[in-house]
Amino acid sequence: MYYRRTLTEAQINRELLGTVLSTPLWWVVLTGLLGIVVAGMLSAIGFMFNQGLKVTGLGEPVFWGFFITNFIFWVGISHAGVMISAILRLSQAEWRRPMVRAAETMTVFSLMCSLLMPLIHAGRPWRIFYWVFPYDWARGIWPDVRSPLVWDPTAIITYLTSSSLFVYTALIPDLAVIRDRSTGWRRTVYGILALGWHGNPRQWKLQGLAGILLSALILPVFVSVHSIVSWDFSVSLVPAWHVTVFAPYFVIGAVHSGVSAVVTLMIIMRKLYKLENYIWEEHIDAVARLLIVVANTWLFFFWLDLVWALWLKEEQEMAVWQLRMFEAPWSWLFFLFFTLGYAIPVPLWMFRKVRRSFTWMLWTSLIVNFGMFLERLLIIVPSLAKRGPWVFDWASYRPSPVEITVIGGSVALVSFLLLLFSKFFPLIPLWEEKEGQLFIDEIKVGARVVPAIVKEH
Amino acid sequence: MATRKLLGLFQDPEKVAEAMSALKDGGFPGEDLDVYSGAPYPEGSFGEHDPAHRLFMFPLVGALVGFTIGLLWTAGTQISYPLVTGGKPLLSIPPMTIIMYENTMLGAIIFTVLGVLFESRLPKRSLGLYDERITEGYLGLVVDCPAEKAADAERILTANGAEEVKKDAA
Amino acid sequence: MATQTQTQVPAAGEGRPTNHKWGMVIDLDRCTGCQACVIACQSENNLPINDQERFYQRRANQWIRVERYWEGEFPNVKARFIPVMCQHCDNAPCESVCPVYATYHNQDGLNVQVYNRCVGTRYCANNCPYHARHFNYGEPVWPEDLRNQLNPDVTVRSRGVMEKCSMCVQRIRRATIGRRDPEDGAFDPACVQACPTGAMTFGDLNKSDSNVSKKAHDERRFRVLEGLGTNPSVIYLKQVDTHA
Amino acid sequence: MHNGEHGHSAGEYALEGLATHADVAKDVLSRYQEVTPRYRAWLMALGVLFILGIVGFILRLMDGFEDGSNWGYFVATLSFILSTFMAMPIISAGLRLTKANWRRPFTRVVENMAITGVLMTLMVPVALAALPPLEGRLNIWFDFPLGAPGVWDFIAYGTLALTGLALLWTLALPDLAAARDHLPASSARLGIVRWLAAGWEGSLRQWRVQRQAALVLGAVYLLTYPLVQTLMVADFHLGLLPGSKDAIFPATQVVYALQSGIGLTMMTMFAMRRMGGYTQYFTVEQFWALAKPMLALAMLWFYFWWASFISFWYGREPRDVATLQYLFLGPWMIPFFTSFILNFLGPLIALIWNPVRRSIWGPTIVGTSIVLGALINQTRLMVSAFAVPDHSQHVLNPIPPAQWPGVPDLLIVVGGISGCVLLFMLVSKIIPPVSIFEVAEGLRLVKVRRFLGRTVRVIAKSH
Repeated sequence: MYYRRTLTEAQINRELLGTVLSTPLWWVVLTGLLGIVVAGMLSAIGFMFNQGLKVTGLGEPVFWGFFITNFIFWVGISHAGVMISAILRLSQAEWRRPMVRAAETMTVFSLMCSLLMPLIHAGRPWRIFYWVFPYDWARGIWPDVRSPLVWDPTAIITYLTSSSLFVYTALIPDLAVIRDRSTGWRRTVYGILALGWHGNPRQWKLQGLAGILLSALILPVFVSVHSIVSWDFSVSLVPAWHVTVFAPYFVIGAVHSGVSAVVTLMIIMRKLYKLENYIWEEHIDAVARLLIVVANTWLFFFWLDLVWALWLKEEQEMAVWQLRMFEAPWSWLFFLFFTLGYAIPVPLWMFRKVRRSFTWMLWTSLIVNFGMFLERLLIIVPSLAKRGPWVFDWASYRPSPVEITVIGGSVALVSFLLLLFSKFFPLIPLWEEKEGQLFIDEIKVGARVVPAIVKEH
Repeated sequence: MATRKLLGLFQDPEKVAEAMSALKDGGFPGEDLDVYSGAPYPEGSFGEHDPAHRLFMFPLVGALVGFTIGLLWTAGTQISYPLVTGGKPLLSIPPMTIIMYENTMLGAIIFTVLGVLFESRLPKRSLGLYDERITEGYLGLVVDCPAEKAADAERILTANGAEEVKKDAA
Repeated sequence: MATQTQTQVPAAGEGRPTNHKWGMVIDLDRCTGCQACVIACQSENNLPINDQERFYQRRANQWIRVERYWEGEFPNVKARFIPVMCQHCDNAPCESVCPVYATYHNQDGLNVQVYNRCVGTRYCANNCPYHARHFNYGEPVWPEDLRNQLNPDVTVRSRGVMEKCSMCVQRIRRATIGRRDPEDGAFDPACVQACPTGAMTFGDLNKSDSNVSKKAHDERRFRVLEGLGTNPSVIYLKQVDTHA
Repeated sequence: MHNGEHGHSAGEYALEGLATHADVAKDVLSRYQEVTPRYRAWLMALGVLFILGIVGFILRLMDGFEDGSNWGYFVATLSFILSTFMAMPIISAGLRLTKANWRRPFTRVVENMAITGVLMTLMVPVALAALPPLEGRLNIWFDFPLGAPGVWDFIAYGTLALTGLALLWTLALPDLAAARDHLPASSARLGIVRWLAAGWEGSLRQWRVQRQAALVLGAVYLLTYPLVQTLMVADFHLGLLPGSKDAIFPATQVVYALQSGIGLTMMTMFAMRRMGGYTQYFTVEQFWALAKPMLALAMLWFYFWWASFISFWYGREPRDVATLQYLFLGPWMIPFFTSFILNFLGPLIALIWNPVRRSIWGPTIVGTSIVLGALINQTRLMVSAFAVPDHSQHVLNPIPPAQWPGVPDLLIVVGGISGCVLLFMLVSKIIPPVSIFEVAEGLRLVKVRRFLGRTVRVIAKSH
């Protein structure tokens, strides 16, 4: 049955504000440990700033490696937030309620993390702000809007601003709840953040409209962001990058990895924050069904990419796919990518038992993201490292310890930021849950009672 | 004329709706009544009047602003210092389209959020007459009335099941 | 295949008071692969020493390199050489991807690199089909005794900056200073100057009577990766070897 | 929190005056049995047009297959029908998988279009005969054995058509049985209806199998359709354009198809309201709900086109430039921009307004514009490919001129589409055009109740 538990508002407040109103020991330990990893990542970045990019494994012709892979990976993860919350809000799916905020917050933090990557990967990162912000008014020279690398920050900053505002707007009613439950300076701070929210019909009506309107406006942004990232590749002349299918292929791949990441996050959250009353098998089951559709659409686009790479029978394009699929180490990375990203999880999700098991879903969603990281790596590096017409730089790429530290650290960074967020704000929207409780109903069909929900006329 | 504010606290939404109609019958105009709740109830649940708003104008204006900024930025920077890159035209429209699109959407979204705040009449400097139990499941029915009718309002609220009636300092 | 791309590039000189289009013709039938051009370029343009370690790291910096390839079947194999540098394409794929105008097309038809603007995204290098661009992964260093041989006319690039063949733009600047119109052959880039077999010719492709223009219309002419439509300014001459 | 059951008196939701299964069955079957003079007149008119189409087809046959460019318009019609009409079952299957309740009144309408699949499969060999040989040109077959492309294309289209028919039949069984039980003994249709109903009696086991089969067949159809579309555009469009490398295009074609499929659904619902009197079934709710995906698809139309455009424009390899010149900016510019306005700009500007979406005329007009645009667009794509004189080039050079239709071409276009409409109308008299059991199921799952002094709908979550 769908909504089997009925919760009072007081109980929802108590259970969902657990980490906000008190500080459990596990939170301190976990945040501390992750903080150490993040500090390690920051020192690796500092070391790289000090020494230059020679401490990476990059060379010629592979000018882009783990950092850009990681950039695309985190932009991809960030697509889940909007995918889940906007699409499900617009289609008024009830099962969205416990996941919207966590997903949106993950969007914000993974976008921040992804934005960090191209900044640190640049040769002279201290001058990079010239890029994003128009510079040098004296000589009248500004960033070249013809460059995809100007489209990128424009899109990402738009997306970051929009999703932060989206999170904040939906957070206001919950901030009021915390304001009413806290004392002293916290009360003052939350009071300021809550903007004097009362919860009268006007405010609630606009809160509802904001959800719909912002979802509708963010959706086209969400599609554009990863498309623009993909155009970094598809507008170039590099064989196997200059492919028209990249935009939707990247977007659907991003959704695949992002929604999987949401599943991982939900399951870990459920365990850590004891949210058994809010996150149920039904929710994970519904996301898994969505994932089956997404994964198969992704497969279609992957197949199109592959077939049209061979379509013209061009030597260079063939060389890239030869490298990707048949030459070590890329061949076994390719094998890993496809088994982990598609071949293992998707058939497993066909089984209701798997979809409804938190353990199974945790591991399958984790390996999807491992596979999808490899997918991005396989898109970027072999295309550059192929055996092209120039024999003098037939060379490959091996990441250096600095790069590996940064990649590992980026996972810690996002988790760290999410943990910090959860200390100050609830990860599950209280008011959405309370609203959901209002709409629980049942219908009798013959001898059976079917769970139902109330919909506005 | 001095006005007073009363806040009746309820637990049952049906009772709020009843109190609301009783108040209206008792000569308290609908626009002086308000309900505070901890969760969104379907519109009109308490028989309150439908709040008018112009939220849909905001994204349109924002989109226009964003589009204009994008157009000026992209066209202006290309024209004002003409450097040829890659044999592309000096005023390259397809790349401009992409940036203008992003700016349009950014403008629309920022203005929507501003619109939501404005139409919600937020931010408010002080909470005024309020009760913390409202965010814990209670419903607050607020009456704004002339001072002399305050007692009347309190009677109606209590008669219809208000567990407590708070009054602002007169 | 003809290059019939819709070039929207203003013809060199349009809107500017010059009408040069610098270009080069390389006669591959004369090239012996001696690498003199490589050494000349290295010393003219302040390139760091490419030692074994830099080659192992795949970070060797050669503005011009001599590619070697084989023609024919064993035992009738012939070693062939082709010097490759920046092709100064009219539709240069590297230029438009740079977010900061660090590389653009100047009025003389050259693809120029502005070190001060470069932030090191390395996108241009990825997008160069000729692999002519090189990145300073670390700060360049010279042995103590070579410090004083640096060319004062050429910037020493710091780390984090992209660089590539400039067709010895310092020599072009010196020759055309004050809008002078240098005579054909009055100056040459270092590589051309150093070529012992005279395989390389430099000059103004806009002047029909220049040496380079005449050679550019040789029937042996071809341009590298012409199918990409990049429209390079470097023209190669090569007799098709029917015996190979 | 609610005031309890109100029983059947308030239990009906969208269907005015039709509260129970029996009401729906009676209403649908009475419309189904009736054959009006107006219906006959339409059949006659469409039949004449269809015969004219056959005349056009025979004229083309007499010219033979040597000159492939003669067959461009025939293939365009084929492609239009294959994409539009055969995308319709996807709409029904997709909405069934997402459990959208508003789908119920019109799923049968769109499933009945699956019948065109058989007609189209018969026409595929003709189109294949007009294809130039595979040698020396681009193709998707990579020396694949056993008679590629002909045999394999035919198998692919056949599979899709049969899956569509199986889906249609599975979902029609209960209603065929209802028709069997209620048609008068004198009816000429009774024989075929009885045969098709195959002794369905509605046991629990039959219902369970039927439900499962519908889901599985729907999923298979969903998975097959993009692949068949890929073959279609690879063989008849991309493979004929020298130097074309547009990996996104098969997906674009699926977007085109879904969009015009929804457009056609709007048109059909409107026509059936007007002429068949099905006003209770196709209400504003159906138009409103379906207008949202229509808006999304209009935006996707642009998005998919733009993804190719920006890669071509920016990459500027000679073959990119030639493709751009030929299909978008050169000889085929007018059809392209017409379709751009009819399929993207117009629908976008109209459908972002909720009052337009929430009406019957709004989505219908937009749907008509989309179907018209899709016809023009498919014509542009297929005719342009067949008009290339030399398919073995590496780059399209020089760019060939546009090719305008001759009289036989026009006859084929009009006749082909008329034939499909004719077929649909005939099928609607064999299989009831509204799914009785689905609508009745919806009536059971949706109740109207009082909630805090207001009327709300309570919707059950079915499994």
